[in-house]
Amino acid sequence: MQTAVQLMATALQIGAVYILFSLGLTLVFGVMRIVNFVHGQVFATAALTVAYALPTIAAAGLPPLAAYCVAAPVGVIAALVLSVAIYTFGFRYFQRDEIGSFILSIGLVLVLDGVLLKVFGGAVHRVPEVITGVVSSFGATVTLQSLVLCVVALLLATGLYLMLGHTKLGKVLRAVSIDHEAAMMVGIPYGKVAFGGFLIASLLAALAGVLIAPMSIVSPVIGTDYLIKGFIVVIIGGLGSIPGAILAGLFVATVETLGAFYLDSSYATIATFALVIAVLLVRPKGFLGRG
Amino acid sequence: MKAPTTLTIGVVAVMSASACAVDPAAAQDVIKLGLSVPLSGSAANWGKGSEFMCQKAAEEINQAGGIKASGKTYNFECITYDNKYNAAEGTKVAQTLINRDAVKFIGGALGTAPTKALQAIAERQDVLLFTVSWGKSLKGPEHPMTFTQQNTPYEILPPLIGYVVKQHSQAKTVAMLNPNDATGQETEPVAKATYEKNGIKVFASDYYERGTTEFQAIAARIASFKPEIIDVGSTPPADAGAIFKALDLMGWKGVKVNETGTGADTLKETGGDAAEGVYMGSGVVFDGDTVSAYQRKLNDEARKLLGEDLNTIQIGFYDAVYALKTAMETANSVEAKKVAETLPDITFPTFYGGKVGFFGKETYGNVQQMRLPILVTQVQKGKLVQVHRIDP
Amino acid sequence: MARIDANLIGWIVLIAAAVFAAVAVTNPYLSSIVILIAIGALLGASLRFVMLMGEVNFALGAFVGIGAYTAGLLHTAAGLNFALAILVGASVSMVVGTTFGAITLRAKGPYFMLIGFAFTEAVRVAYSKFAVLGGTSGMVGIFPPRALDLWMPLIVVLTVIVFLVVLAIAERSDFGRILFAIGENEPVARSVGLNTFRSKVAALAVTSATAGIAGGLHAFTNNVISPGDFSFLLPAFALAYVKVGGENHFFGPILGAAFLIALSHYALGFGANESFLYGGAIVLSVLLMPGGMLGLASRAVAAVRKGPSSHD
Amino acid sequence: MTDTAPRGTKPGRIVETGPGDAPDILRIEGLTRRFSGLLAVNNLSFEVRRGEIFGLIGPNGAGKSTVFNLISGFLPATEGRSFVERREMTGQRPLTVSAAGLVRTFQHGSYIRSMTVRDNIRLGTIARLKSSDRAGRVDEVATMLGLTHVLQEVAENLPHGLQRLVSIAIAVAARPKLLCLDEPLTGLNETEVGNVLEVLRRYRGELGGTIILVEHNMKAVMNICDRILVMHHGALLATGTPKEIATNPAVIKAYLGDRHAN
Repeated sequence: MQTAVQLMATALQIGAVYILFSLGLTLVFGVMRIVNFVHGQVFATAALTVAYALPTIAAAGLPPLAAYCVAAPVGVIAALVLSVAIYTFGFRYFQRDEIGSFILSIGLVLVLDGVLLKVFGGAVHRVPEVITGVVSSFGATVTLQSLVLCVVALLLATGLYLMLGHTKLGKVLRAVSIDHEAAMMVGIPYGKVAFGGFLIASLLAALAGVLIAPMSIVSPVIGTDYLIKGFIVVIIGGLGSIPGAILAGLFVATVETLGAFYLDSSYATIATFALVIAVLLVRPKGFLGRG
Repeated sequence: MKAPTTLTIGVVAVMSASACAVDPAAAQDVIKLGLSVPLSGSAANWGKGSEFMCQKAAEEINQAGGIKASGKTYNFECITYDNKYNAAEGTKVAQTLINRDAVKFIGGALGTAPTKALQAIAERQDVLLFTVSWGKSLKGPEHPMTFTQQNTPYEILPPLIGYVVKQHSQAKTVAMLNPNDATGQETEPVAKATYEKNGIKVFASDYYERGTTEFQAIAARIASFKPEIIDVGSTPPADAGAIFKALDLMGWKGVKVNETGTGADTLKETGGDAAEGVYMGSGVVFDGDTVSAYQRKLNDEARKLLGEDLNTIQIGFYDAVYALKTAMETANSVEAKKVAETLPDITFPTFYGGKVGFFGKETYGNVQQMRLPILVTQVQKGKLVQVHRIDP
Repeated sequence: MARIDANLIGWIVLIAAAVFAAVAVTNPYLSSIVILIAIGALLGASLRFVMLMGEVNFALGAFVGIGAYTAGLLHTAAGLNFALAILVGASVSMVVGTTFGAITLRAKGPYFMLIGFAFTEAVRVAYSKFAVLGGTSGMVGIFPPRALDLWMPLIVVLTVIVFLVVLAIAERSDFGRILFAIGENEPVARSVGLNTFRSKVAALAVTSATAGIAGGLHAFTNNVISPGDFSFLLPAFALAYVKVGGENHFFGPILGAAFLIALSHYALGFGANESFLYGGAIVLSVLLMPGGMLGLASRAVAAVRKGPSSHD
Repeated sequence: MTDTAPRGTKPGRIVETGPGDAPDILRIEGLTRRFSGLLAVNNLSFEVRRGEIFGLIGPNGAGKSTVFNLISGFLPATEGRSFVERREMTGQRPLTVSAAGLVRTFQHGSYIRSMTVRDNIRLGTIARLKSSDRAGRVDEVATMLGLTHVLQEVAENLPHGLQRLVSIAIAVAARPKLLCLDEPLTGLNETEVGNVLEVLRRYRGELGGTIILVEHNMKAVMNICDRILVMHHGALLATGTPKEIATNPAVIKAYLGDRHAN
């Protein structure tokens, strides 16, 4: 029982981050048909900025939480600046070009890996615990911090879901991702919408970054790790599908957690990859992918 | 019309490469020390620190009048390339160092795969090779030009585990975890054997992928065996900290060991209070009376550069330079083969203080291992404290 | 007609240059570069071959690795002679590639790319789980017969040229036409009774074989291989060769490989970050010269001639 | 390297298609296709006789292209059966249908833009002819369609009219028993239209080929077709000779106000 609850808690916690991360990937693909490998670097930029800024700010005498509240926006802004640059100088010219945009993003990933290493150094950065204390129930214990992460992540996910469902922007985004030509015919300014979608996606990555920073091991390579996981999630969920990303996020997290618990965890890694191929055998477009 | 373009550009490209193949800086009185270390990726900091330490030692020696051998005076120069921790890049670096820069002495190679790639070329061309890599297969009579500049599990683990077991005589069971990389795969069997030799029951021995950032499930698994000792082997300190923290959360209390743990800082950063009491085999204490003011000064410079304390890996690069100097002057020659023949018999001043030599006949069948002091350290009240030291 | 001639000249020049480089260059460092360029060219050409049908095959890394590890294992464990080892390695890679294609080519575009990406990474982790493959620290002692040491550059270059010719012939054959048609307008190909799915799988079979050859050559020229050699960076770099050289022409990846590999060695001298270099090359070429170097070249030539570009 | 034989599909069985058995090359029985509720094709039945040019017309959205997709196997029918030369093709893939002799073109750019005309036409021969005969067939088709002078040109550099001929040439090269052309005249000027019609006549005349023609250009259809089927809202509205159709009140009604009705 205790282990079961513990594992559930763990899966939920990992899943929360995967969901946040993958939502961005899937949104950008839905709207712009872009396979965005740079997502991981945007995420890493946010996390690294926080990890870098927070200790400095805290040194000024602020309590961790306050310092975090200052550092987090800085991280988000840094990430957004980066993604705006990426959009205006790159992806803008590669909308709906699945191969071209993919190639461009691979190039950008290689470049940014070098840049992040130069800027932040290779050392592991660690954000001091922002929220202290633990929560125990059913004999399972999680840090208050990771609980907050889960809650925020799930709130953001539902928020985005509702936004897409009910706001004007959301409807427009959906329209574009279903049939952009039709959307343009009825006078939706595609370019603006695409940019909006890209920004929202980057914002999600940035938020995931600043949320994960206090409880993970932040180094310039963190992006790649989450990127691979994130793509596994969106493939399984179906590129462009929001509910797909959410379900698959939890699914992959569960598989990983159970794998790590019942198997040697390095096999769990292989297992997740095998899972992708298996899923695509059954559903070449993922579980909730649009035909 | 495209074809000639192909040729011209192709030729131009190859030429540009050859242009830098001929190195004008190859003055006779400079001895180049080649370094093959990761300067990118997750191990970049180890590489940067190693380069720093090689240069430090070289500077000291050059300022102290250089190396006097065969009637000449030589200076050391460290040349570093990024081996990206894999064999393919390791080969590129090896080719560049040995066949382009005409390096005869490798001041240090970091990462088992690239080291093996380098060794394949170095041994064939009689280039002397120092490495911090642990692979037992790297040593032995068939590799007469290779020397290890750092303690490996074969040196560290028996005293470390012996000490831990003595301190906690009630502990009779252990669960082990190692990263699924070269160091992990080298450490695990040795540690397992040593524990069993000490009458400890090994419940489980797992591997995890480097780059993992979420350790709760892994911790839950090892905790589920309810061992009295948990040994995270060659897990990097940052990961180790996260694991101990998760274990602490699950209410596991017991003896914590991080065999190749190098410093308290990173461990504390990810582990918080859970880092308390962890035993380490590769830690170096830079406060307290065990170190000289000079060592502290070096470490402070390193901290500015790397954001963390020096560790035994990087210190190995410092010691290798002094070992080479001594051997060259003793052999009164700068010819790699002669120097390699002399190395086993010399003693040289080590960073850890005092003079040390080489050994390893019984373990490796050949004298190729620096006989360095073994430091058993423990995190006490958030500080790394040296609890046991065995000097050669 | 002019195009045919240009191609013929191209091949003659290419072969002459390659053989010259392999024979005349005696400095082991330079010949190691020649070897890397040759292997890189084969990788680029293999990646481009699948791009003919509009797919980017990121499983390339896995195929190269399987070729390399099979060859290495057969040589070190079973003592198989190196030519045979490489050929068997390529066959194994081909079998895996065909199976992989038959399974995954139901998916298209981004899905296919990402599956390939996942496959390459999964296989990379898998090597490290087998002690017989040397685990993470890599497999050592994959040496060609000492007698051949001096001849390796020539052997590699000639082998590569043979398989480049194979790829070129395949591309100019009806098979190549089908792939091209699939890439541009698959329904038309299907409407005239072509089994496009089978052609796609065949294309993957061909490239996994050539990739396997490249892997075997890599193993026997590096003498040591490690899982890290075959990460997703390998297809990413191959992609750089294709884009920088120019994907619209067979010689593109070859030129790209020569240029980038030489450049990266030059840069290594200044301790430059290689992935930064390759990344920058990809970004610049996709943004500024979509046709790659050959694209630029042929446009320049066309401008000079004031005639239509011979660039197909 | 390429596959000339259809894969994984057994040749459809021969069936006697009822009394008054006409020498029909294509026979459709109760063909129906629903798209999520919407009836695109509704219980359509007709047959096409060997050697005729059969017009399939109707206002936009009448379901003409859907019919093509159904009979050529690009789209599975919800209900109904189809036979090519009395071989059942119901539920077969394009591979099998085209092997049975039905080859169709597509409304927009039914050719490979960046390939030469020669390579385009050759594409059509690959599945049906052994490699030694392909080159010959290419020249044959090129001559018949008057494309010989542009064989070396890259398709996308050609004028509209020639591009349409290339689309047709690809299909013709495959030696079809039944050639299904989807709006081959749209966007062509008078001379080009005349040119294409000329080619179609010759194709039917010299090779006794059979053609189904989906077309909006009424003038052309009336002038070249032997029989015409009019679709409206997915269902059969009328069928008969051009004369009969032209005077059919239902047809006129259906076309009233439709901008293509002239």
